[in-house]
Amino acid sequence: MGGYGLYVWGSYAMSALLLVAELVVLSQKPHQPPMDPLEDES
Amino acid sequence: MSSATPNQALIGSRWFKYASPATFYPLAGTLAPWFAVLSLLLFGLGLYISFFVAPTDAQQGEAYRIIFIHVPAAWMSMVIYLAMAFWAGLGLAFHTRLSGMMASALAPSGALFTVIALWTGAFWGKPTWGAWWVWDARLTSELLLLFLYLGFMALQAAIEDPRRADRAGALLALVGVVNIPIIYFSVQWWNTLHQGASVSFTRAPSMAMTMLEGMMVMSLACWAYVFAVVLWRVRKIILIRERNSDWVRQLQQKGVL
Amino acid sequence: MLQVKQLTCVRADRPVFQGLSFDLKASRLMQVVGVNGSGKTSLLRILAGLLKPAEGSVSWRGMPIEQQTSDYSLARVYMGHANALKGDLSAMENLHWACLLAGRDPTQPVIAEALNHWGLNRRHHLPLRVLSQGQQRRAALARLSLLLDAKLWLLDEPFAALDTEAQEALEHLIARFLDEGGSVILTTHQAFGLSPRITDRVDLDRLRASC
Amino acid sequence: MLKVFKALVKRDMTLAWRRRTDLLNAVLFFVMVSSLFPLAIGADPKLLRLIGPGVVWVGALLSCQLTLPRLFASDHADQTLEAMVLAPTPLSVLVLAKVLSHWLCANMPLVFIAPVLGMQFGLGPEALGVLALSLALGTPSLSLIGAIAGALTLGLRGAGMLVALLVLPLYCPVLIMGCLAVEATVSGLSPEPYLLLLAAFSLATVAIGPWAIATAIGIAYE
Repeated sequence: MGGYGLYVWGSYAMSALLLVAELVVLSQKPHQPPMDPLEDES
Repeated sequence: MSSATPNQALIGSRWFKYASPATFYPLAGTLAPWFAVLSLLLFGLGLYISFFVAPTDAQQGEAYRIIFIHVPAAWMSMVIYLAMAFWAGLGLAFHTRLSGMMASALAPSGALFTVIALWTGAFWGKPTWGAWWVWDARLTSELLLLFLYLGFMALQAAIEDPRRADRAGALLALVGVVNIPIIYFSVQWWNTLHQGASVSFTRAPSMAMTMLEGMMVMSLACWAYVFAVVLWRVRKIILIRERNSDWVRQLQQKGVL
Repeated sequence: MLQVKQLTCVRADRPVFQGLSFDLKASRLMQVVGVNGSGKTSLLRILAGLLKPAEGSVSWRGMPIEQQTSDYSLARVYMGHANALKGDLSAMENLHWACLLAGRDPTQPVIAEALNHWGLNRRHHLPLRVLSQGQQRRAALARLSLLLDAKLWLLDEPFAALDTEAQEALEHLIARFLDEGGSVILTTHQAFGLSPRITDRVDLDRLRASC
Repeated sequence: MLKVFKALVKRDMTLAWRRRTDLLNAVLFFVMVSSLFPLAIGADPKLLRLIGPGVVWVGALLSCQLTLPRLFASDHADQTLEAMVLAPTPLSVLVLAKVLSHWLCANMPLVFIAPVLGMQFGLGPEALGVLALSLALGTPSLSLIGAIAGALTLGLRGAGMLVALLVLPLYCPVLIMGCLAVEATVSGLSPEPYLLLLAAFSLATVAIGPWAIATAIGIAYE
């Protein structure tokens, strides 16, 4: 990479990392907003 | 303008059939995997072109290969904001709940691509201009675009009631989209007038045919990726927002979720 | 005058009441009853135009209230739980502004007379925050005496925290308004002198939506 | 319509006058922020003259944005804003009156004090004049854009901080044009193009702003 390896791989690695991180965050179970306690009684 | 009547009138027309979350949910479910596969293929092709086919640049040597991720990411960050403003305007005008969800689904991806553009921009600036952060006109407006995204997401996070969050975010997106050209040109003026600023990006390296192709393919790959991610995220938002409606309960009973 | 069709109110994705319809004629007194949280305040806010109903429509003289601008705004007077007055301004300034905003322009003596009628004789020019809670409530009610030319009063718990003397004064005022052809929709828990004059009752508990 | 407009401006001015300590705080904030920079950067006159316009403009921008949440928050808290939403006069007219009174009470003092602060940075009389003029032309759009953010964040926790986050990117064009105007005079060029742009931007926001603010208030009340 003609001595620029750090910069080229650095940018591609970070981009890949960010894209994968977005997929991981998306695949987590959606956090259920606090259920209204009255819901189950009525 | 009460929220019920315009929907009935519009839903009748075929094109708006997918305006209701219930019908859009399965459609998004089928489309998302296709876009995911498409984006993988395109990324593979794009990376191949950018690393093996494109010739080394005369002046910058190998460092310019960062352009194949930097420019598509910058384009995407702008396109996603415009898409967000489009859905926002639609949601405000027609009171369709789905548009608000689309806008909220687009925002994180837009912010992500802005960060990628800034990061790769800095990594490109270091070898070629010797500084991690170059106060170039485009990079600066990219930074301001990131602030607009963060403002949008912060506003939506601060409001509990989802309806109000959508509509408030929508108005902010519209105000933002009106201001983007103004921000861009004022930053452009600011850059050219402050002679002190170092060399700007305007002198892009000469575009060999293959380089342009590489960038095109990578942009399409980003497009497909964004479609897949946004459809996936909008499905999650629909489930959270519609948890009280019966079609979601049926899905839960069928054990699909 | 006021037509309401199939009104449904939803709060935090949970339906509160459904299918409410009625047609209110001139000089009618409607009482809205229901337990706390049954949507009484939400109903009044929907009728006033502050809150959008999930379904159904509210029309004034045949026109949905969202589409028309000044006609309904001039005809309707809405009073919520809060006094809606600025603590830093005096009673006189507050009332003058409130009436100007409602499209009227009463002169100083007219406002002074209304304030005296409500027992705030020597306190016209004091900043409201120095007055007691009861006196501030009277200043808010004095606004009604200045808006007798309206057509519809929407009063949310008007008798709350009122001493008997103020309660009687308010009852006389409402009676006078009804006689002049106006109609009133109010919510209240306590019994009040005008019970014989109630013409319509809406019980939101009966309309509680099946969750 | 005009009567109600004038009455609302007068009402808000009396309200602000009765709470003038708040306004004084905002102006003191402006003075203090601007005086911090020489301490931080040192007293080299040439350097100070260079950063002078920028510091004064950023100080004005921050102190204007400091007083914004109060514009609607107090009316929202004691529900007088509801009466305005229900009034026959269009909400955008009322909102314009409120923003005008905010501009007169909060921003005009900044315009008068800015030249005094400019002296701290060794700016010439002509530059100080352009500084005040650019502030006078730029602050209306600051108030209007800030009012949009204020209306969007009605009744939210931490609205003050949120307004800053929403508003600062949108303030950049005004900040850039304002500083360029003063720098042009310092370096002998004519500041006219920038002042005209500032005025154009303010006029545009006066045209679109009230509609956006009224819509934002409507959204908060739906």
